[in-house]
Amino acid sequence: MNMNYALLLIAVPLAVAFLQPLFGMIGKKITKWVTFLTFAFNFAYAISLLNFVTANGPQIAVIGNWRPPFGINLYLSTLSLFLATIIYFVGMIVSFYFIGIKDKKIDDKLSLVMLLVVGAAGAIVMTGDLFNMFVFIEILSIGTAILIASRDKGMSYKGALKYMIFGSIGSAMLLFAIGFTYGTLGTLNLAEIALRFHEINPTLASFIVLLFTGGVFVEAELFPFNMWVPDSYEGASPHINAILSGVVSTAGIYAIMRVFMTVFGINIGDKILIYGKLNFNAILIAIGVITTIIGELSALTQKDIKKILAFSSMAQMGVIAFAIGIGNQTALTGGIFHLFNHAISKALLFLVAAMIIRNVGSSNIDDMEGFGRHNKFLAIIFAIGAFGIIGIPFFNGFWSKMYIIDGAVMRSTPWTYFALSFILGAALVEVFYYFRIIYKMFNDKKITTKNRIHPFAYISVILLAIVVLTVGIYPSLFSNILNSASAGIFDRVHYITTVLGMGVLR
Amino acid sequence: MTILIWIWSIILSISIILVLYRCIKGPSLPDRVIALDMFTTITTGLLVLIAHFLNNYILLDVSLVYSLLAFISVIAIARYLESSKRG
Amino acid sequence: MNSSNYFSRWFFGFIVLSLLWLAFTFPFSLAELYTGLVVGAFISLFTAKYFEEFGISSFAPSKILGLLIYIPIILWEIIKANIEVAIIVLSPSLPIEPAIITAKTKLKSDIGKMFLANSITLTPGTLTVDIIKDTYFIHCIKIDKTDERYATESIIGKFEKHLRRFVK
Amino acid sequence: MISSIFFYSTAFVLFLIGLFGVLTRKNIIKILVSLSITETAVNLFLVTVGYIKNGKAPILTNTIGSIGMNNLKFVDPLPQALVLTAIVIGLGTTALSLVIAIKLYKNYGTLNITKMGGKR
Amino acid sequence: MKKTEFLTGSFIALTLVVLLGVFFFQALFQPSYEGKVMPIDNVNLKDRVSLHYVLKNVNDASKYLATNGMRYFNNRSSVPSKTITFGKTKNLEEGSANEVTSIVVNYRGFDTLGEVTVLFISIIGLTMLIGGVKEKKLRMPSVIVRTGSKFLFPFILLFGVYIFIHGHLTPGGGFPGGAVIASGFLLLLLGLENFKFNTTVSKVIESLAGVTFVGIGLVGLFMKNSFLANFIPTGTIGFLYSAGMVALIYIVVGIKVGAELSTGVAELKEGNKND
Amino acid sequence: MFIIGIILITIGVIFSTLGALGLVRMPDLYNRLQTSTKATTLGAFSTIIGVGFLNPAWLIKTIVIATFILLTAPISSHNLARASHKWGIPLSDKTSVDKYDSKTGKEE
Amino acid sequence: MVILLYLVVLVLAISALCAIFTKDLLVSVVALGVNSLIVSALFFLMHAPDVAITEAAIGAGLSTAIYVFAIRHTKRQEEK
Repeated sequence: MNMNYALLLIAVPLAVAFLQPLFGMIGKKITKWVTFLTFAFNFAYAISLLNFVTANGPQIAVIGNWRPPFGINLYLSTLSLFLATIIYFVGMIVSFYFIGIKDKKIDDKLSLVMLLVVGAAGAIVMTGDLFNMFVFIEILSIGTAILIASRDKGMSYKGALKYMIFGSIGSAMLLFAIGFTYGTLGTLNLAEIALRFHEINPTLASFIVLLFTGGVFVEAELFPFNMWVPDSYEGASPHINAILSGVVSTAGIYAIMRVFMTVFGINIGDKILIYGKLNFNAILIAIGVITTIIGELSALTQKDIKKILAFSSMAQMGVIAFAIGIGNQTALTGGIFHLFNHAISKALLFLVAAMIIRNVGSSNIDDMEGFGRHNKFLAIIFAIGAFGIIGIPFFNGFWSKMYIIDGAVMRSTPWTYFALSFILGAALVEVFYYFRIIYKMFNDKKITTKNRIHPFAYISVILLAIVVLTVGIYPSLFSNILNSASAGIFDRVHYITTVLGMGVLR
Repeated sequence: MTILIWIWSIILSISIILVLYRCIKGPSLPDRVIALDMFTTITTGLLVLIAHFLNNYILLDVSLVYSLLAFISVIAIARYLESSKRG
Repeated sequence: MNSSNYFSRWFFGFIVLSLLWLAFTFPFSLAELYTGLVVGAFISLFTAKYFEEFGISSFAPSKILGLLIYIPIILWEIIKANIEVAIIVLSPSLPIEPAIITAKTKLKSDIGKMFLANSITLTPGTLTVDIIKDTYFIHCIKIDKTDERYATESIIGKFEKHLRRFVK
Repeated sequence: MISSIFFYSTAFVLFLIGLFGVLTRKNIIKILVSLSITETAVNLFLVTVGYIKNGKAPILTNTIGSIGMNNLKFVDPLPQALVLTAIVIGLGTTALSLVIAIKLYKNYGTLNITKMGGKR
Repeated sequence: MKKTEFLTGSFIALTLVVLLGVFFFQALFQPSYEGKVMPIDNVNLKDRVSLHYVLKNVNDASKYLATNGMRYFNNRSSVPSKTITFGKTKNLEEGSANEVTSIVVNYRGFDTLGEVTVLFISIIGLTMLIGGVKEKKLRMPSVIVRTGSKFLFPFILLFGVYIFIHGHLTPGGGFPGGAVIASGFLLLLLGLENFKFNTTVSKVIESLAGVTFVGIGLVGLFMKNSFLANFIPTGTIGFLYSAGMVALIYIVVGIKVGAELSTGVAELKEGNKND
Repeated sequence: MFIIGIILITIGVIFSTLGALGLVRMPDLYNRLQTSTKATTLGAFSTIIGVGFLNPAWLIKTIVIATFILLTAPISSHNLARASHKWGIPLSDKTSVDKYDSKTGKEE
Repeated sequence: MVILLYLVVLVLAISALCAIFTKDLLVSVVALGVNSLIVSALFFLMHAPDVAITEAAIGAGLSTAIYVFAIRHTKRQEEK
């Protein structure tokens, strides 16, 4: 199998996106179908590559016949392809849902932007070059802002503007980090940086880490840079929110994992000192805990279902950051697993919420009282998604959270237990507010519904629900993929030798 | 030659300071726009001069861009001004 | 307005743009010439409609000669007027008597009016504020008489007779 | 020629001015102007990373003649390539943000972010 | 009340900014431990990967890296290289005289594809969101501006084409060239009172140019087994017809960027009542 | 050639500064436009041509640049003057006649 | 030359401050234009002609025009 053909995963969405205006002249419906088919192709191709990579170990794809570290390369490991598969899957489902909703004039452009956002997220999880990652992060953030603003309401523009401002500051900081890295090491290739990052003066190194933080935390919805989350999620259409939480934050978390753990090498073994005092694991744990607490508590006070789900999504990101901060393999496996669960369940929840909002005509949960009596099916599917996120036993979230707790206990320092207690407390809050929504839905009350729902929407939701249930019942379905993915994060030597060639470390 | 460079740069510095003064103080907006226009013209000359000192022929392309394009921003602002009310 | 047909204008654009291309890529080589011809023909195809008033007849020797004569005249006027303004600026009392006056031109075409206005604007001391039909509104920094005929003679006259050799 | 400390300092000062503007201004367009300044500062910083005293512009010409391992006269071209990308990205961001600002003004009748309350 | 709030806000922002500034300068100038720091005034190309871009010996360097391993990173300059002479050296691995262009288009061409996409997506977003904004008519331009913009437009267009065709020899390239072309259209938009920019045509041009770019990449993938690989002979350095696919890509990029930016500017000026 | 070039550059630099001085000293906007932009145009023009004389191989390109400056500078300053007048920037007290003011009303 | 360089940087800082602190948005845009222009000249001095040409065409030309159009669609003065 020639790995260079993996470039098609990125090139095909781009080419189709460039052609999309021409398709749009023929008909709006065609653009939606083209988007869906592209994602389906990418999904199938990514799965076949994933099988190959899981069997044969990580591979690289070179661009322009320039070998790394001189040219840009793609790094195709189990983790990247697994996340890419998730991303394409969510994109596929959302674009399928998108076919079903009523046509608007801007739909051809919207499906184009969707294509580019998902394509760029796929590129972020595969690329092996720092600046290339920056470029694709920019595509991602601009596209996301357009998607948020596309609902054409005052709120949505406000959310988009906030996102743009945070994104711009983040990208400026990212560029500073790139400048410092290149200035000292003279390279932009992630593997070479990983090989030689210890040569940098610690003060400067910690500063680079700080600046990098600013760049990727915006996408990953983590604490100091997540002020945009409530406004943007409230402003955007709910099916766009599915992309936001399923695709964008996945890409952001991947960037944190790959760059912080593999490239900068911040784990228990060799910690980087920030001005001689702090260690970055503790900071990541603290950020995770703060994000989770803020997210869950704010979700508790909200009435708007989109905002509740938004804050919940932020909280899950906090949990994943906590898992990364713990830093052993069990916790990291749990983190990746939780990322998967979150992407699928949140996409499910947002899509169902979209259908409910469309049916009820309001996004306030008080207006949804009695919806479950009216449309039992949708309410049950919503409950499945909610159980998946909360981690009720025998749903998918349960297993990933168990992994994370297991990892935290294995670390067994008082500081970790302290943090863990907060995470668990926050999880209880989560249980409370999700059950409140479900309870309200099944309340006895007459309700009038407005719009019919397209069968495509049902199909996409059912597909997601099936995935949630399957993973809940057979959690070992992905276990070898997850294990090799988290092992890949830790194995810096393997990463470096794969990219730069076997003889490098001699 | 070195003395000449010094003299030229001192004289140009004076002119830049004067333009900057008008740019900061300028009672009305058009005054500042004049300052912008003047900055572009002075810079065009300056860039050609620097290209000479760096002894690089192809650097002239940059000043060509300046001479052709810099006035467009001035025209944009002027067209804005002439079709809007003051205040 | 359309004094010449499309082909003639295209040809004018083709020649002028190709020559300009050679000036851009100064050290002459055959490759540049070929590229220049292709690019010039191509761009001129799209922009020929903006070359009003021009055409093959613009290459008549008398017109080119007119242009060549005009250039040193305008340069000399610019220098002369610049020195006058320099004296005004440097004198401590700032002896100015500004006024906006009118003047009339005999030039018919837009391009001629533009060249005339640009010449007036380029010579310091005078600045074209607006043109309405054939009336020029000129801001002068120092003027003795605000009479229209005087202005027409003293400001416009010196450029107009040379300009008429190559534009209408 | 001049030392690169000078350029580093300029870039940082410019960046800090821009950041200050982003943090304190209330008007959207003012914030966007500040962001543009920040971007400019970052570009300046990146170019400085590749700046070499007494270097030459990284273009091979007649006057430079030839280049080899022993006569490396060029400044570092790679940061300049990065800056090219960054400038274009900045333009795209600016254009999009301005359209969003226009639409916000149409919706709320103001450009002041603190006054944009309520759902519309 | 309002004033104190503003003052505290400014004060906090100022403190934050100053703190960040202190961090900057500490990271740059006062390293407290051993290790590599940012080079100030002693930048050496031999420490950086761009050495091979300048000397155009990347293929040699990859071979050297594969056989010598870690020794390469300790001494990059031990890779064999030859002297490149303007107008004489032939058939290099990459043939453009402008090193920045060679990096932007060839060595890191994938970035450029992403960059083009950024511009594309933001202009698409612009045209999408501008719907509902009415045009505010400008006043009639004077004869001078009208005639002047008509007169200068062809020259600006020619200059834009010159910049992107000569991207591999002189400064500039697809992006500035496209911007210059867009400036020409901007001049027409400002100077002519009834100039209508045809967005449909520009959209088609832009789409086709974008697909051509990806198509060039795919041709590389199928012919040379790698995306965006150069499949055209590179010629003699310094000549117009040299540098392989660099000129091709820059022409495509120039046309695409020109069409895109002109669309963006036209839409921003005129608004779009219909959508 | 060399001497001519140096003389031209010196003239150009001096005229640039004079233009800037005019920008500061003049009482109202129109007079500032008068002295500043045009004097600077001559300054830039002769600087550029002067450089062309210093390196004779550059002469053609410098002439192209200078021509473009001569073509573009008056258009922008004319438009600026017209815009300021329509916008209502007052003329200075020393102005004796303003014939444009009465006409502008009729045009609309 | 060195004097000129210091001065250029002074102009840079002052125009940036002016862009941020003025009340009139168009003045702010003009100051941004000056800033772009001067930065472009600085790039030129730092032997980066490609960057300078791009910044001149994009930053000083198109960017200003885009801002002006946006202000035309909104409001010119910054309100209290």
